[in-house]
Amino acid sequence: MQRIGVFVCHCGTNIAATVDVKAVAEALGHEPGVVISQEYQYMCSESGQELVKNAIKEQKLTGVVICSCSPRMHENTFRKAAASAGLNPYLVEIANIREQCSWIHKDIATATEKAIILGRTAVAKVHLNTPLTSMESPVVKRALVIGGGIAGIQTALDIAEAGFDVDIVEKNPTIGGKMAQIDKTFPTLDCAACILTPKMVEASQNERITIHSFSEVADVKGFVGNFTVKIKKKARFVDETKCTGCGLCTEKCPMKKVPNEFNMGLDNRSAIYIPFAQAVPKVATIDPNYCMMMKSGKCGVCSKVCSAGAIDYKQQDTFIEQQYGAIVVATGFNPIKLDKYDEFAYNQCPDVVTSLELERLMNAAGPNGGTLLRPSDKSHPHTIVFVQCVGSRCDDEKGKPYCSKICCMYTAKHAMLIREKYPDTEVYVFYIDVRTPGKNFDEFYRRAVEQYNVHYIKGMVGKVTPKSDGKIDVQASDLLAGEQLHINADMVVLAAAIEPDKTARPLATMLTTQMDTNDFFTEAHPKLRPVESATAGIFLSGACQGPKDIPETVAQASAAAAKAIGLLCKNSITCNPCVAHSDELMCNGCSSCEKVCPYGAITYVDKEFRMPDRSTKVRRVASVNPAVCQGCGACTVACPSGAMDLSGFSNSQIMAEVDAICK
Amino acid sequence: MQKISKSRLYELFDAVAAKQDLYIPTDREEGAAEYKKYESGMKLTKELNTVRSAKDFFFPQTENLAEFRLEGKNIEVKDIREECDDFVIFGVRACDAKSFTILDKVFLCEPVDSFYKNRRDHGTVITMACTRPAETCFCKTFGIDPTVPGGDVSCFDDGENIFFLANTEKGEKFVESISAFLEDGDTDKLMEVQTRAREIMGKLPLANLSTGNFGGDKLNEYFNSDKWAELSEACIGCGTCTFVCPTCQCYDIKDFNTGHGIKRFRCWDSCMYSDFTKMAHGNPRLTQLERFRQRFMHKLVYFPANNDGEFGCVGCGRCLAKCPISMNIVKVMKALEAK
Amino acid sequence: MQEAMIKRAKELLADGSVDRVIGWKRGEFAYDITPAVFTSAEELDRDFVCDDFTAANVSKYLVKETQKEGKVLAFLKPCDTYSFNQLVKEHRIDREKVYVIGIEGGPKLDIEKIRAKGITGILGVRNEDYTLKIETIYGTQTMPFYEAVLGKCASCKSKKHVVFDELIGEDGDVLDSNRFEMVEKLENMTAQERFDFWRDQLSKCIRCNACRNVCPACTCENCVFDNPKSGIDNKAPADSFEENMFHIIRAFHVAGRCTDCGECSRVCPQHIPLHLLNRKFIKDINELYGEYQAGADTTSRAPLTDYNKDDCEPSIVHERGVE
Amino acid sequence: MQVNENFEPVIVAFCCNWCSYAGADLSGTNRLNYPTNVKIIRVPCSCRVNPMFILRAFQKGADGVIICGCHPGDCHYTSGNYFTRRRITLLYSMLDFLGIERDRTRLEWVSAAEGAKFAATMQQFTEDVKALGPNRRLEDLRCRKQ
Repeated sequence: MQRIGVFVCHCGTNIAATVDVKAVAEALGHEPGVVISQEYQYMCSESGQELVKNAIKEQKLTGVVICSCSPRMHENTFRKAAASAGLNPYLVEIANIREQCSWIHKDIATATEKAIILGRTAVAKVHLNTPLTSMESPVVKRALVIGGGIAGIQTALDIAEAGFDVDIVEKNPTIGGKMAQIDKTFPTLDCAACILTPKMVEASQNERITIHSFSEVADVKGFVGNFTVKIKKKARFVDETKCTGCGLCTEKCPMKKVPNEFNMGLDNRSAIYIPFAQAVPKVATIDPNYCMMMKSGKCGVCSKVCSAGAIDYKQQDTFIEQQYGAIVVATGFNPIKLDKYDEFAYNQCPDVVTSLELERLMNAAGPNGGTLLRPSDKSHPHTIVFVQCVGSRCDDEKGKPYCSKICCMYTAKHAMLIREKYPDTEVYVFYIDVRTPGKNFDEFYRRAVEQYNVHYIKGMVGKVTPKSDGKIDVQASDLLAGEQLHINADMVVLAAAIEPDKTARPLATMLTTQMDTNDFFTEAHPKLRPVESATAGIFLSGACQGPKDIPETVAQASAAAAKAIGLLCKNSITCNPCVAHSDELMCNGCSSCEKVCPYGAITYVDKEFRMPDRSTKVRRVASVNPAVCQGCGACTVACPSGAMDLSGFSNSQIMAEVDAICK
Repeated sequence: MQKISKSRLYELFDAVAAKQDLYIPTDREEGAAEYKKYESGMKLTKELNTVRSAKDFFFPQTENLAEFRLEGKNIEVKDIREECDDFVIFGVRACDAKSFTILDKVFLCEPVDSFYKNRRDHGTVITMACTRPAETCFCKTFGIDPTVPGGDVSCFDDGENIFFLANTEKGEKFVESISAFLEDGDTDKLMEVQTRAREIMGKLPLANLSTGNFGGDKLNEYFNSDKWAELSEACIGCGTCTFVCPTCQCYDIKDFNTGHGIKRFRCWDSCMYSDFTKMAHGNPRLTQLERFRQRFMHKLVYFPANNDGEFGCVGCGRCLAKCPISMNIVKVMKALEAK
Repeated sequence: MQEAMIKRAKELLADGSVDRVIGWKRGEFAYDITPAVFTSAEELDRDFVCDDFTAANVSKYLVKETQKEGKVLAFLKPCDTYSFNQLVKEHRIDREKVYVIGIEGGPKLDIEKIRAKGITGILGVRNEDYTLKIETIYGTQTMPFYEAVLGKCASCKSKKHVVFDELIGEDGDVLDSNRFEMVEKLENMTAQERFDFWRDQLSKCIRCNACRNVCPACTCENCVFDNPKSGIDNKAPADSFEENMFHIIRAFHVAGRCTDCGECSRVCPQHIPLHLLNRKFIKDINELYGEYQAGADTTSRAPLTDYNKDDCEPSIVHERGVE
Repeated sequence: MQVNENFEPVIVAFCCNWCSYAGADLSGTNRLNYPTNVKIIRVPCSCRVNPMFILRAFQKGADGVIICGCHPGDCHYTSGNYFTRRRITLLYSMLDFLGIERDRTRLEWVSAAEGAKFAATMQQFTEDVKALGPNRRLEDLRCRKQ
């Protein structure tokens, strides 16, 4: 038999002025199971809590109903009080008679009547409450960072700094990501390599950081605090442990006509290569698609010149499996492919380049050693046209609906750098809007316009046509002047939209995290939890979550690290006990619940059941991982048999509340 | 015998309905008849029988038994029993009329079911002789002559007239009450109709079905028959057979919380259901085979064992027509007999 | 076709490809067939039937059958294959344990429609060039074949087998059916008319559970209406509300899973057009969330376990149709 | 239709814990009045609302049922309210198909910041239900108050 205590709070006059608290306590005292019903000035005060605790002990209460302010305010207070008096904290229910009663009603009679109904509803619910215990789940003190760009490096460094082991998985032969390809950064115009490469070195030298370069995540199992990840180390045909990075092999390799990815294919590299001088790890990699030894078995030069004996043409992909407590996704971005943009003649004319290609063209380590020359004839360009929003803010199928965010600023940077170095070069920028929110951003842009006389023209470029004399005709409209323009350009630079890396979507599936329609990872809450995914233990760093510039990326990387550290600091995680659970005897194993679970908390097991007639039957049944379940209840409605229920908000509890209200 | 011309029948109905509730079988839709409270203009069905049996009049699908209220620690019980008004059912077939005597054995033996008795006392059953039996009819198997139906009053149709014959005191009272409409009539044509109907009865596909191999003493012979597995294999465990059956009489008692009190009611239950007679320890019949066997053993063995050889079936054929998978007592009897 | 089926079943039994055959068994009369499992050539020869009355969808039996040892041969009509696929999708049937032979579908006949013509004492039914010759105790009667066709066959959605290991006869196409006509008609009525229509229909319900128990989508280990823990269990509609409740919740539970096989309405002893409730959901799903045919495949996401960020709001109910 | 001036409808509001329940609290904090007819049941997410609960409310004497959740895209559990939207749209459409008055059921997205919207929504919903009169088409007669 239930022994329920009801405690009605006056909240000074906040409640008592419009609700006859004595009448409420009196009326609720007659509800079935209620053995004590009291009112008090301030229930949340020390002495109010004392009242509750004493009643729990003296009356041997099995349930407590507090009629007071919103549970959002003091539910925890009263739960703790109950716990300290020896009552399971989940046997406490709050009737919200302040925010949802006394504060919104003026008439004492009707407000009192409503307060009684709300109290009665809480009593009806508490009758069905069950003691709930929070589960503890241990945390593996190691983090995985997926992606070794600036975001991944920063996150890894911060986590290592806090004293935790961290692994970076990078799909390319070196870490560094997009930032390594960038020449200068806005708005300070300092050299990207100068600030990035020390961090790369720091990461490689930090004894808590393990870098798995040329590797991919192959499989993810488990849940927050205890993920098991399978990492595929792709064969690079060079023994990482032996290679000294001397580079002799790359010099001697006879196959030198391989498009160089690092320079955006603007020059060539050898079949065995180190992406760039500051690569980390500085280890050579053989490209099996071009290596003559691999293709025809005739060569073997690299093997001959390697004094370390690191070359291994027979190397295979290997897999390692590792446990992690937290996973940070930092898969970054890529400029979109411009194959569909025939109007800009990107595929037709080598002097129409993307901004990232321009970065390489201007970089001292780039194909031209830092002198800006036209890719077609290596001549000095006198007129350069920049086209903004190529594929960004697009309604059509070709482009992306969002703003890529970084293009306005890097274009101002490019324009400024060109005007600085080549004052005889005229620079035109065609834009829809110039967006410069950010510290010193607008000043930076204005410098480009005012100090460097870059021609900013609001308008769209309609058509880019390569001409027979090697020049490029840029046909555009000037919206402010209201006229059509033809610019005789030497080069055209397209600010291509950026998109998440292609590896992001299969990864999201493995991680059971969510993505938006553009394949950016979705944060758990756009304002309050911007660096966490909705899946516990998975954090988001950098542009994989949305377009970002370097300062924002680094900030988010550190924030994601902080969140991961917060998790790794714990020895175990206390789970919310109000989670779903499946009654295996009723479960059909139909998978409906699994499909609506946003957290991947539901798995299926084949289980043997002893039937009432003593036969046995193996059935597929759902099993909820309470450490992963967040308690939304989506599964409970998806389940046709009612096998799935939610602790703390069970079907019977909610129906009891409905009954009590409608009575 | 006293008769009324069919052309005046509805006049008679109007007069009867003016005094008490009269129920007649009428078409709900093409091919489906049901008993409905008579109102002027309503027509008798041409169907042989109603989809639901006539047992509903005495043993309705749900029925409130009591009400009580909880107030603190007090329970206040309210007796809701009250005398029902007199009513008349017209057009009951011989099989359904026979089913009442079977239900009587269950509900009127000690302790008497006062709810059933109340309705039985106040209801007058007027039967109608069959002239056009269906292929699913096998009442003859259970010793019923559908051309001479039972009930308080038996009616016979010779094509032009309806003849009334009182069988009970209640019946006599009823015939008396409508005497103004009746006149003496010549039964020659009626005899002809009856003879023809009996001839057809003899030619029905199930005419030779017999209960000879069944009865109260056959428990050991059939209970462990390996036929049950095959027979029950396709049974989907619904309650169609039970609920259209005029003799099935099992019910469950439940409480319903209205929010301002508890209503205790009974409702039909089916031994085909997995939660039938579910008790604290579970269900005594765990498999559909056991549940299926229960229903037919009850009708063919257990019921006669406890009721002087009376079988729990009247051969109305409703289950033959309505079972979703066409499994029925006839197939069961034939299979068990085949050995 | 029946002969070909028996022949093939015997072959597969004989060479050990299958251990059992699920099909239909002849009854006492011309029309009262029963789904049955056959294990021998003798049984097949004696009892196996496939004719104008073998409308019963046997796919649900395979839930039980595939929990047993060995392999089952199932003869599935086009509509049955949808149910079968849906059950495979929901992990209720072990596909590996079934050998599916697709057979030609209906139209199958409804004995109740023959009876409704006043034809009784039925001894035999023959289809002679789409005229039914019905042998009765009271002489031979005739009626047009199409007037006796089952409701579910009259609005057939597909002659295509969505799954099979082998076919006897030809495979057909998905049909452009008129199956939503009645739903539309109801949608165009006033709310009062709709209410009256359904009250009239659902008040006939005797809660025999035939619709639920025959439904291939209703394979719950324990139905909420049988489970006292669910809080909504009941055995009989004690009030008109409970009639509504049962049928609304049942339709909701099978929404997005119902293949529109029509068995619910076929077996209803009271002729309640229950399929209209399921079709309403199907029609709404098609119109609001894109065409979806449950059972057409085993991989697609069901409409109720899926969403689109720009799905319509429930207020669309106010915006369309008739109040 | 019978119009009873004294008719006070019973209205059950299911509010998700994170947005709408907080929105209801906010309308209290801002002292925004809405009728006492509305009684709130707190659920973790609008997707916890089972159609059974809605029917149960009507059975036991509710005259209107409203579900409130986070705006689409803002669900605390990221996708819960998207499922709610489909389920509830279909359920309401089915109730409409059965001839149940459309204005007895509603779904509104109310954020934690929309105290005023919460109060206005409840005000309007109560008026709409009042105009419809007592629930007769989806009630359980046994539960009708004498």
